[in-house]
Amino acid sequence: MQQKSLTFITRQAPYGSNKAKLVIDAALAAAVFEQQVNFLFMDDGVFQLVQNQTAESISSKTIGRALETLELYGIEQALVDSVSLEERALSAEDLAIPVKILNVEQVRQLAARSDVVINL
Amino acid sequence: MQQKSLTFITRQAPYGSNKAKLVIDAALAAAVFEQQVNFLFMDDGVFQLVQNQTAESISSKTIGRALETLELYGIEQALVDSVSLEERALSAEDLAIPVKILNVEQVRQLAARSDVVINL
Amino acid sequence: MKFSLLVSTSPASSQGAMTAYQFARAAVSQGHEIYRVFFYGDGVLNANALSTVPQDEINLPRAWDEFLTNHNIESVACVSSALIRGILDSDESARHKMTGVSLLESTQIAGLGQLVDASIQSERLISFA
Amino acid sequence: MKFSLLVSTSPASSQGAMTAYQFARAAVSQGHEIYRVFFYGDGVLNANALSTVPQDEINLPRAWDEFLTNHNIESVACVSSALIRGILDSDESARHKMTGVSLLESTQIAGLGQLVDASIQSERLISFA
Amino acid sequence: MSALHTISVSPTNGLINSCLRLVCPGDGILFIQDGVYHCCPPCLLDSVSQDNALFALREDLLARGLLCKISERITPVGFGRFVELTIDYDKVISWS
Amino acid sequence: MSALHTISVSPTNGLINSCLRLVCPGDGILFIQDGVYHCCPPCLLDSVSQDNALFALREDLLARGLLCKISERITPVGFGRFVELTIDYDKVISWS
Repeated sequence: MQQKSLTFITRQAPYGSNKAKLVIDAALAAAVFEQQVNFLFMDDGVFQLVQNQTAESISSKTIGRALETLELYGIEQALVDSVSLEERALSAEDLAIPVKILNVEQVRQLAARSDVVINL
Repeated sequence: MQQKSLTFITRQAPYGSNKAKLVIDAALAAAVFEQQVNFLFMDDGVFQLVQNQTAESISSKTIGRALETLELYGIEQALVDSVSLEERALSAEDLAIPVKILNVEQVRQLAARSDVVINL
Repeated sequence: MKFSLLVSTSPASSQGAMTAYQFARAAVSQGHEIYRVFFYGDGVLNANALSTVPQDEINLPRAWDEFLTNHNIESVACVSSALIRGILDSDESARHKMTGVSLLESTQIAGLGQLVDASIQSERLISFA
Repeated sequence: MKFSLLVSTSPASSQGAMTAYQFARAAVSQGHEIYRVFFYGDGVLNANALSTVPQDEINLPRAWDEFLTNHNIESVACVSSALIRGILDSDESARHKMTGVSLLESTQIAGLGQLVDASIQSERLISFA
Repeated sequence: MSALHTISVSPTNGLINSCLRLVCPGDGILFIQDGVYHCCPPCLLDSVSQDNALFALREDLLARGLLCKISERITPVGFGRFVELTIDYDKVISWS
Repeated sequence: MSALHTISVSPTNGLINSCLRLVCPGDGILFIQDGVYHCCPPCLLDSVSQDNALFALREDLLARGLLCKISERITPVGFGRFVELTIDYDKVISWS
């Protein structure tokens, strides 16, 4: 199968809407089909990475488990927009999984070199 | 039938979502049942009042016609939050129907004296 | 205290519907009355009988159905919101020559007058959007 | 040019679905190919066969159905999005012992692999959210 | 008549500024769903008068990993207290 | 590779700031749906480089009564030109 570089941008907080789940599921599918997948957390999407979430209290599934599967499926790095973190007073130590923090120029380059960008 | 004062707040732009239509329909129903109805435009809701809309271009219905029926159904005044207008550089002359513009204190009093506030 | 609830979000797409359900359970467990649950806009999808979910997830329409039936609480899906979203009882399904019935049994289809009535008759109208 | 469309909004609740439909018509009228329309999340409601609207409004699911059929365009509703929203073909309806079939004939239910395939096979993937 | 205002969307929406224009002395504000992100830094809630009580739904704080991070002004409440709050105030105004 | 960015929500959401962080020199921006409210005062679009072409969907401007009010920097386009724009640029990134 042909290979393309697909970048998924997740920009919503985890439980208020189902958007976060939609982006993860689509990215996992792309990884299963052995595409080159980038996964970028931006805006309220960085809230998905906060530690110590337990969504059972709202009859939902804690999103961290789905995020951990990203690596299992060959999505090597979770990428995070530095501006979005700073705006929310978060840093790498606050996050539940290891991430690579991208500065503005790196985020721009990521978008520029991707064949497809999916931003739900 | 018992009478209450019901205040409807419409805060969304007209066509991007169906929220504006939902608020109008609910307010008209309240007027039909002879409740004391206030209708307040706030935030992006003030965009509903802009002149010269022709939603046929996007296969929708121009919202102004529904707004004009508010008066027919006995909702005497369309109320507008002054701050929302100013933030969008709009004034009374830009609007398609006559409105009463409320300052911050009047908006606060409107909410305070209403029995029920419906804000979709 | 006599409550009514206005639910206008889809159970599949936003948390508001689940919050409404949890609120309703808490109110009933405290002995309060729920006069009516009114499903409006995307909220009518809470009364969707055709919805299915994976086994380890909650089927919110089914949970509503059981809760409303057990506690004999009236619920109404706004007719215009329901029709455009394909939420049909057997009458509407026959009238529109459709291939299915998709409304839960605990919920009736009716007009916005039922929301106005709920606003008037209840001491509190709580909206979940 | 070979396009695919990703549609993830409900026709009843937001304009994105109508914009996608208008875009698809314009692309086809210019002689372009649409490889696949993928309905995802609330977008699966675009393939809702049970939807009815007032006579003076457009029934967008019916419009999609006619357009996709006339131009022989493949469309897919994501299976997990469809099941939770009660969008069922006859197989799924029977399997889940449901009272209705709610999927338009022009659309198939399938997995996210069809979205990935569309991303790879098409020269442009256009998302309407 | 007093009101309990519920806010269910994140600070990114800027919705709280609109809400605060309707908040009267003595009103309460309850943060639910994604609204609970208002309860942590960098949100300061300084623009909310000390005259207004601030609450957040414990279930939503827990779900999002925020229970230990919230500002001292915020009182976490469960669904039972949520119901009571809607009775303590004369009406409920929801912001979403 | 160049991109056409579509923005479909109103300026109230502040989304354009996020979009602009991904906009490269030579990229285009097309405002559609409620995004067309970006095209009028008080939105200035001053933060968008002159190197980026700006478009708005004519049908959406008409629907909202904005066609005569838009900034000179904006080129109104119909659906036909919308399709062509998605070809002129190497990919499309949608913001909603």
